[in-house]
Amino acid sequence: MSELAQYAILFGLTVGVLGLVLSLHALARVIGQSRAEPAKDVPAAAGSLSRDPVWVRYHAKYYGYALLFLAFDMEMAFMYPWAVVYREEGLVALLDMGVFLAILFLGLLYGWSQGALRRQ
Amino acid sequence: MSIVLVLLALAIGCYLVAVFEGWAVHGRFSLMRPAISALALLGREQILPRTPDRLFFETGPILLLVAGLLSVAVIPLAPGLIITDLAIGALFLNAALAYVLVALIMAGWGPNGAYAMVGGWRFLGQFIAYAMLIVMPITAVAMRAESLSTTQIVLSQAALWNVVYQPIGFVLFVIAALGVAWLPPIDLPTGGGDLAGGVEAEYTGARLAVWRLARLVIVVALSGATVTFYFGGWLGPWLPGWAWTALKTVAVAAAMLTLGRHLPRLREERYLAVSWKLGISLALANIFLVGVIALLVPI
Amino acid sequence: MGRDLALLGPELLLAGAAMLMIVAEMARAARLVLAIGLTALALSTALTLPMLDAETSVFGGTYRIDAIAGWAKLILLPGTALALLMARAEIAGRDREGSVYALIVLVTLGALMLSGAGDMMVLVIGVVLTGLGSFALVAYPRDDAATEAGMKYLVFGSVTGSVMIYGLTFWFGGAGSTLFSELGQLRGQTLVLIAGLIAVIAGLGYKAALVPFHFWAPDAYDGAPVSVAAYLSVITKAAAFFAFAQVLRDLPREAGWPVALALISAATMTYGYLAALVQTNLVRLIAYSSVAQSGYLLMGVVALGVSPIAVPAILIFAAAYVAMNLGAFAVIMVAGRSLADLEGIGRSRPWFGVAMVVFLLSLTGIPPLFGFVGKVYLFMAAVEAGFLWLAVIGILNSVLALGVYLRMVVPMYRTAEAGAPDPAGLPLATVIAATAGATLGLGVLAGMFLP
Amino acid sequence: MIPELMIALSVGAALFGVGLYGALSQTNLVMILMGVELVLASALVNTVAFWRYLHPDVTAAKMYVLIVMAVMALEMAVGFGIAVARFRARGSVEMEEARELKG
Amino acid sequence: MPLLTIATFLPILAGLALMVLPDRSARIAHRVSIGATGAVFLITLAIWARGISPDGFAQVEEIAWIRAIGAAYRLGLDGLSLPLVLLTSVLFLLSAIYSARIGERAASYVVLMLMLETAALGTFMALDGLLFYVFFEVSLVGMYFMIAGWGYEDRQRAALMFFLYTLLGSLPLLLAIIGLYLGSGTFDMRAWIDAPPLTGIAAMLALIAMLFTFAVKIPAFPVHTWLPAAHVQAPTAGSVILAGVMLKFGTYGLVRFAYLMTPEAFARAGQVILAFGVVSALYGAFAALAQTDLKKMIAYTSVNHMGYVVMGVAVAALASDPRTRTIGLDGATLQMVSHGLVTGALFFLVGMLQDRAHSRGMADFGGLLGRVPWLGWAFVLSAFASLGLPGLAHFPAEFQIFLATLNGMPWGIVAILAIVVTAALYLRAIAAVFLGEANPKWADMPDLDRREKLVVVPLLILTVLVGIAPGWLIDMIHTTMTRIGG
Repeated sequence: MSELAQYAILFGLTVGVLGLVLSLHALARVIGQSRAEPAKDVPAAAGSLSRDPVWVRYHAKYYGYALLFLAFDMEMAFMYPWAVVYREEGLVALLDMGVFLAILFLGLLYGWSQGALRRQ
Repeated sequence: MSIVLVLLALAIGCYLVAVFEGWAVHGRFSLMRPAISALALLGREQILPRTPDRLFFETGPILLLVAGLLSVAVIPLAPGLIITDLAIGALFLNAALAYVLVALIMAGWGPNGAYAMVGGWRFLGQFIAYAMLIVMPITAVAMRAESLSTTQIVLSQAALWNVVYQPIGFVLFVIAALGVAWLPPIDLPTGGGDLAGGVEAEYTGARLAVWRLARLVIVVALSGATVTFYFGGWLGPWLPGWAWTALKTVAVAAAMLTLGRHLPRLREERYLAVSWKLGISLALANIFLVGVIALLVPI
Repeated sequence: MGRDLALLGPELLLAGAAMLMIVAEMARAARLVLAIGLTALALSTALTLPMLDAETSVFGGTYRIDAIAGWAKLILLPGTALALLMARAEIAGRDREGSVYALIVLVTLGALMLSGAGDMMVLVIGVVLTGLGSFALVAYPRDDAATEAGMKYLVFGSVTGSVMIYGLTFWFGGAGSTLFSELGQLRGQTLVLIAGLIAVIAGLGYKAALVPFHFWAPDAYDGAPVSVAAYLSVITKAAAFFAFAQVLRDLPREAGWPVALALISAATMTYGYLAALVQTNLVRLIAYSSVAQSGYLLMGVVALGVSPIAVPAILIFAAAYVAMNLGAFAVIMVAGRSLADLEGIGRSRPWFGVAMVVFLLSLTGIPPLFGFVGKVYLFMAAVEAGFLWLAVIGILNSVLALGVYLRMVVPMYRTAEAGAPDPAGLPLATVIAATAGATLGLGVLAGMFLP
Repeated sequence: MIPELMIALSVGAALFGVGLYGALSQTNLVMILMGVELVLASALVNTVAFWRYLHPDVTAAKMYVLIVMAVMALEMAVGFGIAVARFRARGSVEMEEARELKG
Repeated sequence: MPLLTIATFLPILAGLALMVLPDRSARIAHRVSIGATGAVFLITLAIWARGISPDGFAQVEEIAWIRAIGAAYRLGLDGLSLPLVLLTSVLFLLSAIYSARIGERAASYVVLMLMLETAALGTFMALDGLLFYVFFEVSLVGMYFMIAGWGYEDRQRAALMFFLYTLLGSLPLLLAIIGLYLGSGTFDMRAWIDAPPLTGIAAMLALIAMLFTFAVKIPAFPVHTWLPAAHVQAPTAGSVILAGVMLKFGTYGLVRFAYLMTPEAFARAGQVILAFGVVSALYGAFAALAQTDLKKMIAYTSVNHMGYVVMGVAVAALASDPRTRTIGLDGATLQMVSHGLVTGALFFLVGMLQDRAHSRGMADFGGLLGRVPWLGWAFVLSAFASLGLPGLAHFPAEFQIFLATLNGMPWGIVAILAIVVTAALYLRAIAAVFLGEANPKWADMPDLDRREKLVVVPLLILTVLVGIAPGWLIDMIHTTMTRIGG
């Protein structure tokens, strides 16, 4: 199977999901009825109505991790190609990546020591 | 042909998992239960919360289902019995799973409800915690297989399953998988206890059905991935390959569903702290260890 | 492999030292961090010495070990050591002190990569490494001004950097290689050449604070700690010009890009001095004046490929610029950030006064100081490349320069109310002595060392 | 000229245009960084297109892509780091409100 | 022994030594200053004794410097530079003696003086274009700080004006030097002189650049306006150095660079240059006539006298007859020396007067000749020398210049009118200050003391010597000028 065909299948799968969902909705329309009643559509908030829209700034107390994550996640892009050829390259690859991982780990430790891994 | 078979297997798997989850949660083992629930859900009222972000609200569950299905697409049931045998299968799995986060954030944002919103943001924190633990153990697996193709990964475990070869990676992967599928004890995004369903809180009717289905697919996908990466996939004596995969997958799913029930729930920042401070250290050590072993013992 | 690593000795040593510094910083041992940094810089300089005459490259031509890279190290490494001392004088005892030192060393590592870049990838890495470190350094104090400076610096840097990355892809498309040595392939593909060149001018011109990419410079310098401003104004800027030299020397001189650069050069020096003339904040004044100095350095870039002394000109003036600008900033650290703070400093601190005069005259280009020698080389290179008009503009701008710098010299010898000045401390005195010595002595001696 | 290449380059140019416009027109630091990401993405599109259609045997292009991706991530990390510091110092990441330093 | 190098760098080394001395009191500083300048004076005498060579430069000292671009450390002498070197060492020695009274920041003052001496000697002896420019500019910085630090009431502005003017003026020279370098591939001035590297339009551009520079330095009309301001505000020794030595940079450069390195262009532009010379001479004289401030008046006579020098050089370039050319150049060079001696003496005397009276206005004085005869007669003698009285220093010089002008370019002789004006203005000044009714305010003004006599008398002796027996000086100059002019 060519690469393109494989991705076509995956795309088809996505479209299929859409179809499935639509048909489920249609089914629901058929077997069930919705009745419009006041206050039924209030979002769950322990019974009280929230005054403002909830789309406000949310204090993500884990942003220290998030910043580290951005860097770490991308570093992994370098690791996949390396992992695939690892056994061919042997010791050299181990040393290369050993240095890379050591630096990565050092970065983590540094962030830790500076209080990045903390609920801010 | 294989596509249909895999999808069929997936459907059965999902149903089994649903049955099993019902047993684990409610203590009642009933084969009919999930079907009845699904029908009931479809028959119930569909309520659209006031002033929602309609696009996000509707797309959330669909995207979740797509993400689950795409991750299933690269999991081999048996040699040749796979939807798409991509050369970068493991990486693709990773990419597909990343959309779980997007789906949850969308679903949390969409209904303009406080609980859903908090749930979505919690899941973001959870994502930051587990994402590296998905990526790093897979790297170690790929090192041994010299390929990112899931089929190759299974074949590389002919001599020894990865669960023995790299147990640290296995444990980390499972913990991360619990996070992806927000299974207990890491299920605060939809925390029944304090958020009244969190992200799920505003979904009703068909939307909730899709949502639940998607969640089941994700659980199956993760179990399948665990089996592929660590339990040698279809490898096994006597039985045909597909059966082994199915059996193992259901077993892993069952284990994942039961295990966490007995542990106290984990707040997302505890999860973050543990996975970054301990988890990533271990994951790096895992990669290094696997590297050394792969050089010393060429199996 | 082994050969490559041996040739990379200075860089590897510096990288290793940076890691060690980070480890020491985790233990909050700031003095140790500083000591490691200074030692590594000294050793790294020593390692560079035997490689000055090298004309080779490592990693398949992507990283050049040649005269530019060698001399660049000789300029940048000691300059960084002095900047470290200045930072010590300014932030000793503050929170996360060691992090600043480690960042400075890392940024210098990026600067070395820029000056040895033989490939687009190394160039990009160099730009990003210097950029990211610098943003963090500028925002280090975390107060209103510093974060504002950091934010502006970041926005400019990331936009120009990304534009450069985009533009470089065209060179790859046109030349079929990411190596700069293959840029000759672009001959005839004018559009591709121009597209990439504009991008490179944006990316490196931002680092070098060329008009019109200079807006960040005064704000960033003003908001940052003075020592960081001093560091950024010399090391990353000099590195940008070394990178210019590495990139453009193999580029076919067609489509009139030298003329375009010459126009930028003229605009930069004129604008820089004009803007400096009206400043009362010393840091901003020096910032604008260093914008103008970039214009002079660009004269050397304009002559690349035609005049054999273009590269020596860039190197010499960069060395001079590092010495005199660092020195001037060091005196500002002693005196204060406002022009009024200079009042009478020539009387109350005669030695620093003399040093400041030396720096400012050198910046103006008065012989026999180092800055003059550099400018002569630049003028010669420009004239030789056929840009007489640019040399004339450069010389005319020396008059504006004089106005700018005399605005600082004149109040220094006005009598101010007496008051015992605070002692300046050993690190700063060392920096000022070293830079003043270099500015005074190297102008005469530079010629003897050059090939 | 290869039509696919032209299409890909056009997509890249469009991304570049949108990104640059965004980066230059937005006043919120985070939005500016988004624009920068788009510009970088356009560089990725371009590189891959040139590699695929003009120079398929040049592996350096793939490396360039990886490096650009790393640049994207790191720039964001540092960018958000500074945004956070700014937010703490000032309570806003609007460029328009950054007027302390001038002259 | 490299006497030239020793002479050049001895002063600055003495200055540096003084800077690191633990005791930098005024006494020590002035001792160092007098010692160093005295030693330099002796060394220059030794250099003189070694003599010069009729064909090219003598006593050349050369060390490789910037090999890549052919710049080297080269010093040497000929009949044009040796008299100026001698003049420099004499004037600096006398200035050092005169300044021994200054107590305010004496050490810095002395260091600046010594730096200036190094710069001046270096400028006259440099045989390398780049080196010349370096010394040329260093003198500028030294003089700026001297005026700014030790001048009179409005010194900051005057210093700034001086600096701006002369720096702006000297930058074109740099371009010209670069042009000469690119034409020849070396910075060796001997090579430039032997084979002028530029021709045509390039040569003309270079010439214009050089002329601009030297015109500012000389100073010639209309770029002379910095001079009165700088002179009035400068400390006395500064004025002496400025007028006696630094103005000669301009005329020296005019001959050494413009005349010798771009000869064709110079000849083509000769009429214009001559015109500038004539106008400068006339303008200087008339402007001096309008002054009531003694120092300003003398400053303007400098413009006048230097105008004659320009005339001499221009005529030499225009004339076809080698004899006329030689006479013109001889006269111009001798005029430089004479002007240094005479104007030096005049500035010293005005400075002494100002020290006593704190005023320079002619109207403030009267009948001082009886009160302070030494000062008075010295001034009268110097003034007569300055107006060109036969038997005194300016006469042989101006005589030769006018002779050459008459032979070569007769219209230029109109400048002789300036001599009349000069005579008038000096007589007026003498009458106002030293003759007439004595102003009772100065009844107890002291006459020159021993130190002051020591400063003035040698200059007066030299003035007379050059006036009545200029042979020893003219021979030296002539040796070189016959070669150049012929």
